[in-house]
Amino acid sequence: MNDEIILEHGLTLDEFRVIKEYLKRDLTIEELGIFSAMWNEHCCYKTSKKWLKKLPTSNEIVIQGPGENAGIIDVKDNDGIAFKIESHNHPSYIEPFNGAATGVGGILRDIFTMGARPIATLDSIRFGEISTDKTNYLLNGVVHGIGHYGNCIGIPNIGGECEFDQTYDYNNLVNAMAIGHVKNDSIFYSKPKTIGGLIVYIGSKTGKDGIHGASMASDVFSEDDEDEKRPSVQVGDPFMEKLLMEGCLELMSSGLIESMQDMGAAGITSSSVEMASKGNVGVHINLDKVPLRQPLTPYEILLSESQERMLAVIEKDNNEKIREILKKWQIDYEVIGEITNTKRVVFSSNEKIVVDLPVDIIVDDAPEYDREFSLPKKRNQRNFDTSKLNIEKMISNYMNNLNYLDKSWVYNQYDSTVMGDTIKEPGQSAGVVKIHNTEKAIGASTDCNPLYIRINPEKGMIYTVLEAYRNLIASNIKPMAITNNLNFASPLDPNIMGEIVLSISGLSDIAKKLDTPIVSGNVSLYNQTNDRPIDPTPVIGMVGCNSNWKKILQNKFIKKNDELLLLGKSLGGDFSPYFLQDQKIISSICEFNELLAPDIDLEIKTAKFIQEAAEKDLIQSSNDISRGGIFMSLIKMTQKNLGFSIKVNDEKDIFCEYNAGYILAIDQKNKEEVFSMLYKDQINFLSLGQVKLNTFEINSKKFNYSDMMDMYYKNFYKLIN
Amino acid sequence: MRIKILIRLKSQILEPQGKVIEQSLKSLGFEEFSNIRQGKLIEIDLPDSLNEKERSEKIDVACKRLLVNEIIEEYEVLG
Amino acid sequence: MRIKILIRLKSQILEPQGKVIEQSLKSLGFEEFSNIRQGKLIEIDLPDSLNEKERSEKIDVACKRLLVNEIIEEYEVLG
Amino acid sequence: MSFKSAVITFPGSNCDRDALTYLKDLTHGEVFNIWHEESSLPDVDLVILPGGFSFGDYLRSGAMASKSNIIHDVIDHANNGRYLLGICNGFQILTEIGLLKGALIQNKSIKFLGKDCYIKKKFDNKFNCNIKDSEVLQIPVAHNEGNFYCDQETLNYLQNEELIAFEYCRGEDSIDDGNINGSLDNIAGITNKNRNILGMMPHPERAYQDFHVSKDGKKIIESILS
Ligand SMILES: Nc1ncnc2c1ncn2[C@@H]1O[C@H](COP(=O)(O)OP(=O)(O)O)[C@@H](O)[C@H]1O
Ligand SMILES: [Mg+2]
Repeated sequence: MNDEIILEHGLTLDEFRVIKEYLKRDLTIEELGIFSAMWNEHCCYKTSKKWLKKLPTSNEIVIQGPGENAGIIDVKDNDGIAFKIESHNHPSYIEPFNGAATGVGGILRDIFTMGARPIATLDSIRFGEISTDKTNYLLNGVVHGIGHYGNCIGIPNIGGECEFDQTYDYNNLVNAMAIGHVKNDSIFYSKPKTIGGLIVYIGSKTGKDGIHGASMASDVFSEDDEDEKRPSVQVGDPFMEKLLMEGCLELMSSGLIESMQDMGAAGITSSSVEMASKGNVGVHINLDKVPLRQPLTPYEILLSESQERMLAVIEKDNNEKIREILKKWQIDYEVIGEITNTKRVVFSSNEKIVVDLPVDIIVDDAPEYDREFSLPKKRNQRNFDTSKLNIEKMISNYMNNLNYLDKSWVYNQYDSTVMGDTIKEPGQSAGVVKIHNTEKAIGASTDCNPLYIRINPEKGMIYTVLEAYRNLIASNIKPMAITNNLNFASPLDPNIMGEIVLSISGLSDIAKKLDTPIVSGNVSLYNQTNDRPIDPTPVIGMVGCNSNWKKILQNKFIKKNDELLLLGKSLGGDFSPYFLQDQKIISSICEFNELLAPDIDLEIKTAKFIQEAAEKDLIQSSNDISRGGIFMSLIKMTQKNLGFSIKVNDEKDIFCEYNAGYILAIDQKNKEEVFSMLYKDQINFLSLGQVKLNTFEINSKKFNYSDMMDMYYKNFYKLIN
Repeated sequence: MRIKILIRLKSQILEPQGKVIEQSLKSLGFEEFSNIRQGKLIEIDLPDSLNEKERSEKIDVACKRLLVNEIIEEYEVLG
Repeated sequence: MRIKILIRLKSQILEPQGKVIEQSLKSLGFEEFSNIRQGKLIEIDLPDSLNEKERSEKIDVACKRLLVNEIIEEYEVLG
Repeated sequence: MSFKSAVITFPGSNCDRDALTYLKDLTHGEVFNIWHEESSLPDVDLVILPGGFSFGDYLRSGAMASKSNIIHDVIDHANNGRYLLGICNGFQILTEIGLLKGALIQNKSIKFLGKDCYIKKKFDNKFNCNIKDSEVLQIPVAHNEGNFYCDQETLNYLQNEELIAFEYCRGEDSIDDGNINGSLDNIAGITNKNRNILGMMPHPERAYQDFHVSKDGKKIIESILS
């Protein structure tokens, strides 16, 4: 093996030396391919592992934490919720439609591999400055791809995020999350049980798709090598995935298979190695048996990332019955190997053994790095001159910024009502679906505040989690657990490594305080093009439940004359990063003040109050306050000609960010009771005003209701065209 | 004059439609039809004033810039 | 042999995709491109053992039975 | 005598479960789920062809499903004067079979459209007889090809024979004219001449439960049962 080949496979020479010393022989090219895939950041988390271990991953509701295809939490009565988020950043930059589509396909397989039926998806997508044609092309392709795949399979999209910032000009982010429902006594794991069990291949035929995709995902790619190093792109076939999903769920409920693993990144290699490692067994696979779409070398079969494929382990006796079931769904099915007791991964082709490696070295001896990191510098405290801002100007700044506008251009391309159980569609603070045939509602939200995290990764991460928390609370969903997708630039840069370390630490902190463990996740590093790193973007997906869907709160105004209450504590003009950035007071990251300490106690106390009041049916509707402050929160609450009239002391404050911020709409007849609850809990609040028909009034200044609605609902369309 | 651009996925790229159409045709009794792939047809009017060379250059540029995604597609110009 | 079937929407039907492509091309400076319409290309292998007449008959039947919806589409066979 | 109904599942159907639940909840009668390869239908009053992406909607939406084994019996069922309802992909399948006139082409926005739309009834039939003329129904749509097209002669026929069941209209918070997909004459749903077959793009089965945004979808089944 020459150095060049080794490096091309994304391994360092040191890493290679470790392998060779262990094996005491040279490697076959296929074996090198396996290490390339398995020792890649994407599969073995060599940079982040040390830090990820610090995350809280269990409590009494966690059935399955990180380590399986998806995490699972217990929502009582034998109902479990499986969920996970995953990134498809680089593939979506290269080929936005297919890259995003296969991202959705992959995360759905993670869910149904565990025996869970997917019941919802969310997507968190970020793009560069919209003024470039490239961004427009990426936005269109990505949204089309996500919609195409999810719509076709028929899983409702219930929410997500869509943000624009020049930091993503050359590295857009596409994170897809899926949620599934499983009966807790019927969960499937990837761990095989029987020595001599047959390894079977289920799904699409294998082709040249995405070979080297996994190593590519961790390479810093430079702008101009787009054409040369471009690996062949993965194309998704959602129709096939629908058949595969139905077929697999039928197989699992028939009790004919003992374990299952999807072929994700690094295809058959990683799925079979993981199987062997989980079961502490060996695998022997005959590559000649793998169903192929076109002639492929053993090397290519091992590394192909063709989509819509599964690996399962079955008892010999069930072979024919399984074949029969899958025939109905017209899915390829082949016995390709068996489980051995050798603790080795063996692949053969043409009567020759091409790979023969101990599982240990691939998995347990995978490199783990403790990379150097630096801490952010102390910030000076300053006051900013906001005297030039008036209310019209502030409204206009937000209403001409894509990040504040209604995103229906995006989510109207998604089917959000299929399956008939959607309670809250995208466009509200959290998406909510009912578990079919039960009274339970499951809610979820994805969030990230990259600017906060840039200023202070640890506190910023806490703010991010608290935003998701508020999104769920505003719907009266009890937050239960978290999945996370750590999108960062190159960890070889100590500053960026510092962002990784500190934001994981912040995540760990807040997850403990809220008792919302991290049950699954994904790491995407090297989101960087030349010397342009992305802002730290650790996206979290938070999931929760309310056992009675009738108690779910809407975010929209329900009727006129309801009283509007403001809860929470303003961060104030000098300490609201998005306010300062988007009102164009600050343009450089170094000018921001240190973030104020998040008031976690207030968050928890306020959340308790809202839950209690909602359970007593004392709240008509509620919305959280985030980017854009009270002002944007109120706009999102308007519907069907219902507007508002409010009075505030400080007009700038309504555009600022908040700790524990919520707007509640309360029926006048419940005012007394709500107030007394608030006094009792010692929660500060303010009566802001009332819900009013066709009115948009701030401190007696009237704005035209339909003009405001037009701006909020239509400007996104205008700005991207 | 009206020209036709035929756009197809490169042969190594998965084309899910063709296979399903093929199966459907087979079940209708069209056994001899095989290796079916679906692609795109784009038809465009170009002024006759352009000479052959200008025309083919313009089309090539348009294909590369917008009409064809060369990462996964290839094209052929007719007419 | 491999044959191509070109399927297009009938000319009186508005074909929105083509309109969008035309606009994009115009904004990229391709002013001369007009009347753009997008259709489908279906490519099929047929056994060489069939003679010309058999082949074209089979294709016609397949088009009418499945490949083409004659309420909205028309087709042309090449090759 | 209790009302019996059936829902056909094609490979790629994804609203079959929704349609089954809808029928069970609203008809309180027996409901069958039939796989597309089966050759015969049970004796039922109503058959629903559900929404989804049958056969991936590859080639054309509904085209391949219209050649399924079960379709012969579906046609017989309709020819016997029983009710047949195609929702979304089901509507597309009905036009591909030829049981309904016209065709559904791509939305004028060339984008998938998933949101609530507003419709009202145009001409009376058994599927909408419980709905008042002025009533505006709010029902979700979710489709890429819902743009109804037919030639002028057919359109005249649909008008003269009063076969247009539903048309798109403005709702109380519409920001446009309500014709969401470019359909000819705002057509959202049509029947056959005998008025026992209805095809419609909006999904009534997603608008009938207490937690749905609207319950207007109930009215279709209520009309049939009345
Ligand atoms: N990519 C997306 N996919 C689905 N829904 C989205 C997407 N982007 C935004 N949304 C929806 O739009 C709404 C507004 O989003 P956002 O402005 O981030 O507000 P919020 O502060 O309530 O999270 C949310 O309900 C969200 O679910
Ligand atoms: Mg948010």
